[in-house]
Amino acid sequence: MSILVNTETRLLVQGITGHEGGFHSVQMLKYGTNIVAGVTPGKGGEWVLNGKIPVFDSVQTAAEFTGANASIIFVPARFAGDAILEAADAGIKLIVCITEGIPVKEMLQIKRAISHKDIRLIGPNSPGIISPPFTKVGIIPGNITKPGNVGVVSRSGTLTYEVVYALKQADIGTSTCVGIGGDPIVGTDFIDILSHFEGDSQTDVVVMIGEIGGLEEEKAAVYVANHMTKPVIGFIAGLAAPPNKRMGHAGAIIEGGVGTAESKINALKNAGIQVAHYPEEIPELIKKL
Amino acid sequence: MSILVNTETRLLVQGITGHEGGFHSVQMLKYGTNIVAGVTPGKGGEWVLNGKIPVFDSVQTAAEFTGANASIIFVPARFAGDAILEAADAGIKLIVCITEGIPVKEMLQIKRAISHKDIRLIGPNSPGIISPPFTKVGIIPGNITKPGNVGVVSRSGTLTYEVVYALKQADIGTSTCVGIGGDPIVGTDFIDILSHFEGDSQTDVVVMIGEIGGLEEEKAAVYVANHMTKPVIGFIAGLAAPPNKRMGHAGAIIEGGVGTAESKINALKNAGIQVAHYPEEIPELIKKL
Amino acid sequence: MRLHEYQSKEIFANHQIPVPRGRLASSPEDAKLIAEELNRPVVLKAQVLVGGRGKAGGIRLVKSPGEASDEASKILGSKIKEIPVRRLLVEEAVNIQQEIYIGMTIDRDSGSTLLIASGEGGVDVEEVARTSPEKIARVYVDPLLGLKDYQARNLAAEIELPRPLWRSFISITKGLYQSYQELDATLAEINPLVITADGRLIALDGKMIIDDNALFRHPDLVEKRDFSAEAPEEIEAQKFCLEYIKLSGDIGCLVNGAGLAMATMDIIQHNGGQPANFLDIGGGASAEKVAAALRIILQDPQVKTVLVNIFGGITRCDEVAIGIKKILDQIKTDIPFIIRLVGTNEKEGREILASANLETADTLQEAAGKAVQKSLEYAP
Amino acid sequence: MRLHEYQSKEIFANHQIPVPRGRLASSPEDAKLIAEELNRPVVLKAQVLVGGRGKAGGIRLVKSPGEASDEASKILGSKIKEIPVRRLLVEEAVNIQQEIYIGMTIDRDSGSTLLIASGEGGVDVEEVARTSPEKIARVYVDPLLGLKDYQARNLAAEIELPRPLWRSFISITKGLYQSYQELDATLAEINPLVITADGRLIALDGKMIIDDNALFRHPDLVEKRDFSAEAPEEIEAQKFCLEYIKLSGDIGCLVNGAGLAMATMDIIQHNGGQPANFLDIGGGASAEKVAAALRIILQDPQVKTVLVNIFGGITRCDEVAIGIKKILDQIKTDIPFIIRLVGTNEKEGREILASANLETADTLQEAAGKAVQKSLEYAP
Repeated sequence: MSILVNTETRLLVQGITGHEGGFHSVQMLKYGTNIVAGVTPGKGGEWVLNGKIPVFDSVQTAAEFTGANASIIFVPARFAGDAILEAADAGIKLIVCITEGIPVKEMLQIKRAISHKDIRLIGPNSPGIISPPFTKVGIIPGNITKPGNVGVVSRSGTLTYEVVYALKQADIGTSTCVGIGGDPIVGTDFIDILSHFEGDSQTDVVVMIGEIGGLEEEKAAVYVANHMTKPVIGFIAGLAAPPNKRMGHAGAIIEGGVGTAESKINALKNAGIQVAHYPEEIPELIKKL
Repeated sequence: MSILVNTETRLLVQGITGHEGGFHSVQMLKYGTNIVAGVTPGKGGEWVLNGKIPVFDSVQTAAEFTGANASIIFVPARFAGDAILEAADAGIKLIVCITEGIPVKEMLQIKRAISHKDIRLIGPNSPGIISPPFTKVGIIPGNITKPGNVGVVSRSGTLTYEVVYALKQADIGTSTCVGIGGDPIVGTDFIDILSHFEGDSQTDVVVMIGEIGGLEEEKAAVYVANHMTKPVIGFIAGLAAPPNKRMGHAGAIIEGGVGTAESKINALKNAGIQVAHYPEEIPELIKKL
Repeated sequence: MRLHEYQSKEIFANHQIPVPRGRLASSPEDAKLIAEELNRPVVLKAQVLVGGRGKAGGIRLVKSPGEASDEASKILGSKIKEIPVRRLLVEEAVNIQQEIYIGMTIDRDSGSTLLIASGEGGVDVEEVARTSPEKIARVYVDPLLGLKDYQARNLAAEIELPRPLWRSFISITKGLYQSYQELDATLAEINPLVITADGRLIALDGKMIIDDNALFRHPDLVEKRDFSAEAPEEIEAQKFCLEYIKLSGDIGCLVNGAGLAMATMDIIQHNGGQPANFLDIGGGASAEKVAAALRIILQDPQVKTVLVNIFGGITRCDEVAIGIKKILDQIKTDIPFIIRLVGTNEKEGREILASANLETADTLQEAAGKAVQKSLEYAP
Repeated sequence: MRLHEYQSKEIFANHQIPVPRGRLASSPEDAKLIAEELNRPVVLKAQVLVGGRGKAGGIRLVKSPGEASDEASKILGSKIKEIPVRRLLVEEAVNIQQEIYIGMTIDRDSGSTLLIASGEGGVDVEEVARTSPEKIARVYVDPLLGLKDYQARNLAAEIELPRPLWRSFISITKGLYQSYQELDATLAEINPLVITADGRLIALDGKMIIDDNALFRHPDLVEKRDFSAEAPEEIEAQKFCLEYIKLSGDIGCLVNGAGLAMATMDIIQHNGGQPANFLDIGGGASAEKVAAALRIILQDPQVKTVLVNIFGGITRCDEVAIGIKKILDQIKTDIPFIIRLVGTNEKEGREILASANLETADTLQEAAGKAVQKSLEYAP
């Protein structure tokens, strides 16, 4: 079993005729993902990816005609917020937004607007989800993972690749890897994903990769201490980073002394989580469990 | 037992130092309502109603200091929307808005904003709630009702008085009378109140008073037919009204042929509801039950 | 408050909605001048706030400045449905290929703004909605999020608008929604939005209704209000914030609350009479307001009886009584009054009226019966 | 993007926030002229985008136009924290009775904008927050509803502002929120907002930071951007949408993704080295962008080794390889490069680089170790 995605996932690609959307759709198809439709307004009626995938003008019609139940978004930043809401409005339950650069206040509104609906938004600025060996909804290279029993959740993009690749090099497989996105405001947080892994029969160990800024890792640490039975290995990037460019006095007052790499590492350790010093140390720690 | 209000109600009056707020606070106190606080920004620290009721600057502080669990709003229309949100934000669970004239789009936003919270908003443009003989949260004159087993729900203000007064003249008492408000957008609809009456042990008969416009009565008729075991008597005002000033083509297209007095009366009759021709016929119909 | 076509179009133009070039004319000379400036066939459109202008001769296509002057002199000063025409909008004529409808209003049922569009716009759009409802596309706008691009685009797709026009349609729809939001409108519509022979979208006619409760945010609109285009008694009523609608019967009604006012009219009809008006004095009316309301009722020459039905809650019966007394002191009239006061300060109200020689009633049914009787007996 | 004080104040003034009278001066003559116009003591404030201006001598109170000219000539052209002062804001001096703080920013934790106010504003407000957190009032603004009057009023009450100033405070707070919303700011603050000796509220200093991701909506701000007040290598980086922060070490890093860039810096440090910079080329970078990034790194005279760590997802290793090759063709350098390419089109990337004589690494640990080693060995 995997979390969030599986072989029942019927994926829609928003922005399928764009450069990135097209490229990664090919990658996803090759990996085995069941892409059922693409959406590019104004190009409805075309067929892409060697004539295999129909393109629709709207998510609404795409979902009606193909039964799509998940969507991945590759559209440019200034249209991506609209794309998220369009998918949500059309009843898509899992929305993965790869796009980076959506204005933060637009995301505040979107997150609030969908918060009362039964919708899971991953991202924005997320590398997506991969569940080896057959399903990926995102841009994580398929060949850097192998199936296994380690769940990975991360705020970073490429740092996530580094970790799953290091696992594979050490012959450790991944159950599902979820990049929740690196932006200040994302749809899904660590705790959501940790709780999924806790309930996932395929997952025996969880790797959580955080970075400086915000309080997500600290909150996740409390959650792990109180609700997780499975072992968690942590890594926090940013120890060598210069002190945050503080957001005026307001930012400093809000964040107080927290949000630094030290505070996060301490929070994880206090929750009984082992913390790696660098990505390639993670497989070593897992092997010692 | 009554619905929505009872002797546990600890009422806050927003706009207590205003003309209407002051007048009706005296009436409510006389009736027996437990008014615990008033709010008028800038007048916090004063005591009003013969020094019995403390005034606070904000609903937040008033609720903290007095344990108020319901609020009634008498502030002028252009501040009333803010007053509703202030009460909601301070955790008040029952908000009764008497004020008339709140712009309809402001109400759309407010209704949407509080729709996910556990808050009951009655009104705006409502005469409030009365549960004889001891509790009234509103402006319904106390002396025109008597305790009894008839629940009354109405979109109108003074037409409601007419009905409960006619009941009293015929020696029929009221369990609770709720004016849901006459504006196009109100916080609580007929069905909400009907379901409360259905579950209220004191209520044996329900009177529902509607008027032309909207589809509320038609929807309530369907609810009554499917979910109510208690008898319902209806009255619809507006048979002699000229055809609605239609809101352009859009209004005509949306409303189609429905929303007229005839359509509403038919809907009620089809649901097995007896419909009175004029308010004073209602007690006659109840006596024949 | 309804806006004139020219006002709506000004607002549209400020929100990037293409409208025909043109200006307002108050005289045949103006009309001629504008036609000369535009230097092509123009349309003269009477600026009156009533429907069916076209059929009543309020819209004319003319080919030359001279003809513009001639036709303008015929329309200006004429009346359309009782409203004198004082101003014309003189606009360039447009070559129409297709008429589209787009409008938005409050949808009580969903608690949101509902956008409607149809590829078959024009004056018969309501007929289209009745006979071919599938030709009407709908979109609900979340009141907190506002209109999103994808929603406008979905409308364009649903009404089968040619793709090259989508971008323009989205921009127009968003402009209309912004106009509607900024002006606190309860209705905004473009009908027809036309596709021109050269493949552009242009708003040929526009209508907006502003929420009276939000007019305090738009003092400029209130200032520019054209009272000459509205019925004088309704203007007077609005001055005092009274809801007044003139009807064809002979029993004048003064009631507090819209629901009770309608129920009062209904019971008059039920008793065989006909109400002369709908009049709601609202909640908490002052004596001045009551007096103003009665003055408006008494100005209607058809009125043979006045029925005052007040059920006091936030309205106080004593204030109403003072208002009645005031007007009866000011205006000498032999029209019979039936007064029914119940509720807040009822006793004080009755005492104030005790001195005046007025017929009272206890129940609504009794009051209605008496009023109908009096109206039949009344001979001025 | 940070705005200058004078820009923030212009925006504030457009949103009904009272600010001192004054203007921008680029020369001592300007400063004298403005002081003459204001005809009272003035304050000269250096417009540089760094904190601690006051302590660095960038703010002076002067009593006469002559003194204004003298002091201006001292400040203009001087440097504050490496940034040359080219412009001064010359403003009327204000008689301060109390300093208030008010600011707002994104609160990630609640997913909303958080407003903060304190009755003890000024430069030490962070100290107040640390030692007396109860003196900091907070209000969370729903992103869909916006700031409501009652919220601003509650802040006023909580910081014990005198009641006669509430109305003005609410108006200022709403004006600040509107500025923040309209400009897509991630921070807007007034510090201090002062109560003057004659009992008025006035914004004495202001700061705004605009969301770089929303700058496309504000072309005017981008146009007026004052690059002279920013570090040149950071300007260059922004031109190519690169995230670049100069640090004090000697190993230049080029990485895709902020998290991996930080992890790369961390592992350099873990291996005993020091990163010369943080540089994130973002996702899907083109060869041109990679080349620009390397040019910036190589311009830093402290750099002794370059570590390129790319883990391709949306970024393709072949594009990166092309960029590296390009820059090495353009710039002749003997600084050693350690290249690690993994992921999307890794094979193609390696092939492109095969011709160039570059050190590669398979693991991040290996790459970091080699980079530290090379940096120790390097002698230009």
